[in-house]
Amino acid sequence: MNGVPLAAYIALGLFMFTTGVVGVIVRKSPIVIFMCIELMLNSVNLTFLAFARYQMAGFNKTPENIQHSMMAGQMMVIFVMAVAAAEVAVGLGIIMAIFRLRDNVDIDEMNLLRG
Amino acid sequence: MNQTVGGVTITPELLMFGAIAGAAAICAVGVVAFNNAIRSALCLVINFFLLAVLYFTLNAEMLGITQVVVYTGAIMVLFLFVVMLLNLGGSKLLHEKPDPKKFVGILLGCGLFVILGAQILPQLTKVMPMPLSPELAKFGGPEAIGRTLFSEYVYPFEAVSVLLLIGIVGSILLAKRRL
Amino acid sequence: MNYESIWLVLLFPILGFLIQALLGTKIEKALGRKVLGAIAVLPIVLSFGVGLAITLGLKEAAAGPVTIGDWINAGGLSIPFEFVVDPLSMTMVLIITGVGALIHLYATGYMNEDKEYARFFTYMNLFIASMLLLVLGANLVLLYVGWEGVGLCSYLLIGFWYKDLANAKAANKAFIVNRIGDWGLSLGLMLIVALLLTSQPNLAGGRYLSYDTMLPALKAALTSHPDMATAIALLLFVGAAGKSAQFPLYIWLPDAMAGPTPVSALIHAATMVTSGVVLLNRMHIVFEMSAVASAVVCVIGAFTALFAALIAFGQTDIKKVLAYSTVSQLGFMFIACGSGAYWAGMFHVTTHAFFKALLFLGAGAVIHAMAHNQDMRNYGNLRKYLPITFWTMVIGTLAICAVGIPGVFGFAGFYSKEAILGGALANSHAQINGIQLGQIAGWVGLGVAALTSIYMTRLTCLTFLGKEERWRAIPALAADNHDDHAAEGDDHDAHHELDANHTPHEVPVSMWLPLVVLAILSIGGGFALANGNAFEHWLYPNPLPVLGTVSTEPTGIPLAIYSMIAALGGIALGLAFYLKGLPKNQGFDESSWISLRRAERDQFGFDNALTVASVEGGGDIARGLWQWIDEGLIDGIVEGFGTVSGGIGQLMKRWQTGYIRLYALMMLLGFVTLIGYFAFAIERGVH
Amino acid sequence: MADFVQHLHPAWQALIRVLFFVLPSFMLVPGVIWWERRLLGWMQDRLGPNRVGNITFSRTSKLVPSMLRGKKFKLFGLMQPFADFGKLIFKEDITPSAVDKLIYFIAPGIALFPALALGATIPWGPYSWITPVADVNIGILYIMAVSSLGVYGIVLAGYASDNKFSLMGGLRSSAQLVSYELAMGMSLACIVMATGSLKPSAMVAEQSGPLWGLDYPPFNMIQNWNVLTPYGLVAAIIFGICMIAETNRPPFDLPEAENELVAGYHTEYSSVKFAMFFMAEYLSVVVYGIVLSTLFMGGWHLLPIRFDAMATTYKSFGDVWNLLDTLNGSSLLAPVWVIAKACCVASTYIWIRATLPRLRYDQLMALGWKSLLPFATANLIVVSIWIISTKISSPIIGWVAVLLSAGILYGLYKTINKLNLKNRPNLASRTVTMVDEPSQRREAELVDPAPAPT
Repeated sequence: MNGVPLAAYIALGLFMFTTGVVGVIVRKSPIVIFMCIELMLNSVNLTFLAFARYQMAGFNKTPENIQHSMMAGQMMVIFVMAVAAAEVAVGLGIIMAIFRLRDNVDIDEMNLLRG
Repeated sequence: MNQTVGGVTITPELLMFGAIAGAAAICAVGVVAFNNAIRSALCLVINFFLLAVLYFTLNAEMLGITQVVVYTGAIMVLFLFVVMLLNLGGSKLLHEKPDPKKFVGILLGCGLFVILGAQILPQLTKVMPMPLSPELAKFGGPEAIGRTLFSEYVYPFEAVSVLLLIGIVGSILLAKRRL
Repeated sequence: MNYESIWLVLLFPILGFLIQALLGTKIEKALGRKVLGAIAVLPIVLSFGVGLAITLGLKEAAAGPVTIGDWINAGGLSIPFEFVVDPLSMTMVLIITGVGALIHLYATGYMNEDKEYARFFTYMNLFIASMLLLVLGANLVLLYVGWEGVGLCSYLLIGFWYKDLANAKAANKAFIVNRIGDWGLSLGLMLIVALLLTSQPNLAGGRYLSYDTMLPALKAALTSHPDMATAIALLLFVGAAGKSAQFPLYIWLPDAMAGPTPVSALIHAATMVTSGVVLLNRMHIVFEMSAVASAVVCVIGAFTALFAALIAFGQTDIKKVLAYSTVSQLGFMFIACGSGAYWAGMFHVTTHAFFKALLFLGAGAVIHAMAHNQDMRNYGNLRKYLPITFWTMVIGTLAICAVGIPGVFGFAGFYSKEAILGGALANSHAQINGIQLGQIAGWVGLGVAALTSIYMTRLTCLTFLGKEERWRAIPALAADNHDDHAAEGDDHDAHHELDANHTPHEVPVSMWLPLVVLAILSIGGGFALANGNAFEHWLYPNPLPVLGTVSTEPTGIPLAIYSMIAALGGIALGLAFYLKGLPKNQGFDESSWISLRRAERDQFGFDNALTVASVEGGGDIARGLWQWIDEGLIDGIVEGFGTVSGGIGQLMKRWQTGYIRLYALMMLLGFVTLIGYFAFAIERGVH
Repeated sequence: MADFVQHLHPAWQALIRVLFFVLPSFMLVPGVIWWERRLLGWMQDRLGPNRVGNITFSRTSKLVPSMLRGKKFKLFGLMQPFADFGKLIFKEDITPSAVDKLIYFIAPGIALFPALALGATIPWGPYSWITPVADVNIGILYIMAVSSLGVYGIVLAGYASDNKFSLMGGLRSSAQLVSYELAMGMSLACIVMATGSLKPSAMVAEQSGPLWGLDYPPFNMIQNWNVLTPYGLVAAIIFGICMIAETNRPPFDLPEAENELVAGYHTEYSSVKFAMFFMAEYLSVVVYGIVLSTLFMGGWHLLPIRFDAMATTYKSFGDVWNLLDTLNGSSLLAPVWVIAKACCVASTYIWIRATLPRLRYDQLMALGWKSLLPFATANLIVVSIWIISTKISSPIIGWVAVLLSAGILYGLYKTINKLNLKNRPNLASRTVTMVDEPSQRREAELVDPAPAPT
């Protein structure tokens, strides 16, 4: 979109990221915590893409490295997505296993590592 | 017709973006705020969908659609699935007791937002998207992404594929009772 | 053969050692003991051949060092891996490999009943290798390596039958006592290095410890520090005394007889114990610099000779007698070295290697024939059963008694001992503020020569002569301290205990052949080497400063007369006492002995006193250290650390609640703080 | 008309396009419902709905024009769906008390959304000014994405109506849809590889080329529909099966298996909400039919015959050929052909429903994961081999290579499956159990290292 400054996207990303962080701290159900982590990842993705689309001032604007930077941002997003997928698969598997052992998945009761 | 507010000219695109972004932000808050895991998941789905739309506005249509396929179509379905499975076991894990940690966390979160925003955002209000020449406009399409992915980023790509394989194996090992 | 190929001499025993160690048991299983024995003997013979060839090809002037390669390069100090080829080293090489080959041959027969054949020859070959390294190494560090190597081998071989506690103890004793000597030697080394590094910086190529560069530099340096010369000399002498069993460090040698007899012959009579003399010969410049040290050497040597000779009278174990006589002969050698007649010392080393090896091997033959009973009181009239052994032993006895007709002919010991006494009586070098300790030592040595003749005659008579065969009526306590294969716990019937109806048999050819060869050497060796002072001129082409020539007649009457009188008189006395056989007052009932002999039997209580002092006192010291220093101080500190950190952990533990969200909260807290700080810093930086 | 549309504001254009796509689809739904019931009735040897909508004019009334008096008009029950719709609208809308209100209300809408959005990239004809709604170059991916959204309506409905059966239905459908997404994507990937583009319009254009790229008779007489290519046939079959599963139609209608879970996810839904689910189902049937026909069966072409090539080959009757060509592809009839193909696909749906029994759950999963997915993957390999060998040499060699590789892959698959069958200890551990049986619970608690939460 042409009329939108970069600040808008970054602000949205920042807000989503913060929300995710708060969620991780605040919520007790590990699934929701996972969701919040996904939220953070997506905010980072948004930031990547925004920076890929908006070239900062003082950026060396030869077509090569413009294209390169656009591509770099999108590649990062792709990798983040893949990693997130793997993480979710394994993480939810872990949650299922835990749930199978003990009948609830309150994260505050997974404190076997207490000193 | 475009009046400026705080050095930012209000354009129809900006308003539209504001609508989408606001909805996304509300959904993000909803993810955290809803006590009910399903509702959180639903909010997250909507959020991701709106993000996909934003990706389109950043003319990364390939990634936008990938976002929908991967997140909305696969990951969140997985979430819903698991939430429901656990919900069968008893809905006690869905409602939570109040907790002093909440207030501290929210406070710190706001602090983080304020500090980072105050540092970063003012520098970016003037940065506008660069005009797209037709050949640059192609740089969100499947062809460009495919070329780059398989030429320049092939090693990370392979590494990620191995990672996914490991994820598959690991999740099967975790999920199966008797192998 | 060119002396460059000296490394071959060292190579063969190492190869033999490796083969024995890695494949020994397999070869024994596959091909039998004879092949294994051949494989054991062959390398020594080969290196003897090579050494002989090199020696014959050797020029008058000592050849320079043969450098194989770099070994240690530390700072300014460079210690290459190099060999020295000169008369001294080649003499030792010939002794080691020659006598060693004969003794290996002998051992193939002697150890035939033993179970761990391969292990024995592994140690033997390793010993030969390290001994060769000791004498061939062209710098003191290589010598030190060989020094430790022979110490190790001697330890291993003394404790060869380690299942017997006595043997293990003897091995430990030898090792520990040797450590004292090694301590002195290493200190001497360091002192030399320190001295040269300060006085003669950037010596040729930093080779501070190689003989060819070290000795001249040392001479130059010591002229400016005479007291340093004394210190270095005494330290080196401590090392030599430890290895060569001089008083008070001799105590390990008699116990070392616990090892198999070939070991006693090779290591504790012929080669290893003489390495001290070799060291003194190598470093004679230092001793020439300090009269005091030389005097000390002389005195110690003389006292050791006398002391050991006296103790020898009290011994009934045939090997013990030989052991003390070895100590005594070593004393002679040190008299020579101390009084400056280094070549005489080496000469005596050579001849002593011949006849003492001969005597030990003969004793071994007797022991072998007498079912490993070593008590002479059980012998007698063995000449009937062991003629070859008898005659060779007689020759050896005559050689060690230095019998000879002056100017005509003498056994091996005659020439060397005369040279020693002559050198001692003639020298004016070994003296402490005017007292000619060297000459006194010479006179003492003359007396000791007489004593030597007496106790050697005693040994021969008790063993071979006399009518009665005393083992026929064997008493109960005769079964003690013998060369105990039974400790192996296997095949007892192979060598039963000695009992009344035991018939000794002559030893197999592999055992008497070395006897014969050594006997021939004991007869002619001295004569061949001595006429025209061939040995002296070969060993030291230009006479040493401190001692011109050996005086043949220090007091008008030729010295040879003295020594001949001493020898023959001693033999006559011995025959008079012991020709009849075992005197009544030396029977198994030791309470009937005269007190002097009883005192001699237990070394005038010296060994016990020393042992008690060292063991008990050391124990007390160690206990004190353990209880106060270790448990109190060190453990206190260590456990203090432990308890303190444990307490800290106890405190920290409270933070580890196991609540992931709390951790996340902490993370966020730190994050916000950090970001906030940097934001602030940026603000400050911007404005 | 094209110019008129193209001169409108883009928003208006979009609206027109959307209407042009959505209205026909919606209009099809009642027809498909009626057709299903009739066809099922015929197949099950009974009459379907044949009464509703028969008009009989009075013989005596003056109000009726004379030519109509006493006349009977039979509509063969075509009005039945409208009658049902009216009934559903006027029924009482019961909302159970325990439901999760918000989700309960939005679920039907969510269910309807993908069915409507699915065809947005499907061209109805060679008229780029009106169709498709968005001719983006990621059309196939868009189809994948939207079809993957189809699960939400069902899952949320199943969860929201606080009811075990509904929840089971939702769970089943989510698992089923996720499983069949994969095979569907694979089969789509095949034709994407073959076409070299992600645009449905480009695909249709490519399909109108000469058969297997052979530009000489008789091959250039025949259009290169994907179903006529070796890989395309397999891909089409797999896509069809996955499509049925995605739309929860029999034999894959486990989410609403009435003999196990009363009515599955829409047990608790009544009147309009239920109608929306109902409509969503049939709408998705139609739209998937359109998608299938577009991607595999030559899009808006009626017959796989290239009349233009014929016109060049057989000069005589050139005009006839051209006319036929116009009729076949590039006329205003093109949307009609698309809809016709969609109806054929829908009829196939109905036929399958009448023929096959419902699968058991583990059969469903086994089919999805162990048959379709491997086959689709193998098909991907086959496609690549086809492409390479046709690029190197002729499509005949391509055929040989493809048949060989297909045989090899099939043998491989069989052997793997056999091995797999040999060492499976017990089927129980293989089937996905939705609820922990108490026995497994107990064993799980036995190995539980942690103290029971208090």
